[in-house]
Amino acid sequence: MKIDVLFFARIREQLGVSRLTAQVEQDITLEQLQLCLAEQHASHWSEVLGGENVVRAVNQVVAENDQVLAEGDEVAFYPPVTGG
Amino acid sequence: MKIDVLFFARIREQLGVSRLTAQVEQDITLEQLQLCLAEQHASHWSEVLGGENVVRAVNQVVAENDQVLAEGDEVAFYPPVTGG
Amino acid sequence: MTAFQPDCAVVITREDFSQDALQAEIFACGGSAGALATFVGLVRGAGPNGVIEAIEVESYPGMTESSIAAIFEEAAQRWSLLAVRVVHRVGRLEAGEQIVYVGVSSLHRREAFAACEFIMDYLKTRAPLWKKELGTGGAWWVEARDTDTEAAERWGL
Amino acid sequence: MTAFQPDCAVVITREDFSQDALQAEIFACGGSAGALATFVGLVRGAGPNGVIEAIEVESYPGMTESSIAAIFEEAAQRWSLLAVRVVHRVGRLEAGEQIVYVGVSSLHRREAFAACEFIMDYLKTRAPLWKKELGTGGAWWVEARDTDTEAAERWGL
Repeated sequence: MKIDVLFFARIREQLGVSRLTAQVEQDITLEQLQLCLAEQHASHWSEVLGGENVVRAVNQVVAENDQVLAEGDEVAFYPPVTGG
Repeated sequence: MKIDVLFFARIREQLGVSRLTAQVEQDITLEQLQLCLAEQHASHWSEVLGGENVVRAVNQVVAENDQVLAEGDEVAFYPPVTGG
Repeated sequence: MTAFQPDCAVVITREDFSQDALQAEIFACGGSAGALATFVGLVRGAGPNGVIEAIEVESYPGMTESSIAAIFEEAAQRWSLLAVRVVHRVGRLEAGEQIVYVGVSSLHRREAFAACEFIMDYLKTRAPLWKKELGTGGAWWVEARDTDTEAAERWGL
Repeated sequence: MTAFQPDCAVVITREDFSQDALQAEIFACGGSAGALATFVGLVRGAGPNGVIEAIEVESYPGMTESSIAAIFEEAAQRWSLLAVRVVHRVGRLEAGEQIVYVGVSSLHRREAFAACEFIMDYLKTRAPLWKKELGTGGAWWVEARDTDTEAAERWGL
């Protein structure tokens, strides 16, 4: 299945990409998606995406590691926010 | 000695006067001034000026009963404030 | 407590005011303000006594200004502030009109919010200002509210 | 908790804003507002890393708006509010420029102050928005501040 993946701010800059489409197996979890992305790309992806304070959102709602993904889901990785 | 006396808001309306000059003895206290004013005027002055929540200010600073007055002092009587 | 004295001013006036103009004045005071908290109070069209057409606001010329200036000093002791502006209107004000403006700038928002609310609580309970409501059923002086007194007591006012 | 739903809106934009215009919009929402609490955040000209010439603000189009709309619902559960407006600018903003506006109207001031501060604490810690400071010494992403996290935790955010 296909998952839309978005990166923001520092993470976007560190990975050098703002958006990609990941081709993954059915019913993987958010944590498994993160491992897939790290495997498919350069070694620093693992460190950047697995960083302590990285926030993950699925379909624009903050999500946890064990959330199961579905075809067409939009997943975002972003650093702690600093708005206002 | 002469004391300037001011009344505001509900108290001004109840007494029907906004300002007067009181001729009183030297070194009287704020409480004594209040008794003098009540004696010199209609009977409801005692009730109005002695009301529970009446604020008194001497020279534009909130004052207590035992404050001693001096020639030319400005004394104000006013109800609880409702600004803002 | 604080070395820096904020730029403070109070105006008691019959005239209306503009937040944009007051904001420009506050930010012209210099410093490196990151935060501005403001409050505007309006004449409500209804109250416990029914429909309110307008209010009349009375002040104690001289003491109103000096007591508010004193509370600026107190606020500047408690928080690190850059600029403070208070405008309080007097005279007849129709329902929906602006009554009061409090604007406080500071480096960070917590100080600005706290000082703005502190000054409003002072204006409600200690500054010599009185409101009379003019309604369809007559005219009456507004009674001091217990919730305002409690709000002021939080600060030890 | 509250039967009345306040009129709420959030705008994420490159454009500047005016307090007077936003205030007019808030008071046009009806109800009998007596109180308006507002906050404006500005680009500071200096920070822990030295002189700041400008900032760049990044958002997550869609989620930024929807997450702020969700916090409006939360605020309306906690306090009785009449109208709420949030404007957050994105893109490059020079030192001294406005970044964010939060305006909350209500019958009485306590609700307006509390909800305004609550929404600001949310924007600082949970809404997907990021600031990059562009200084004479380079460019750096702003780090989340512990004091902001603590402020948000007061509300259970």
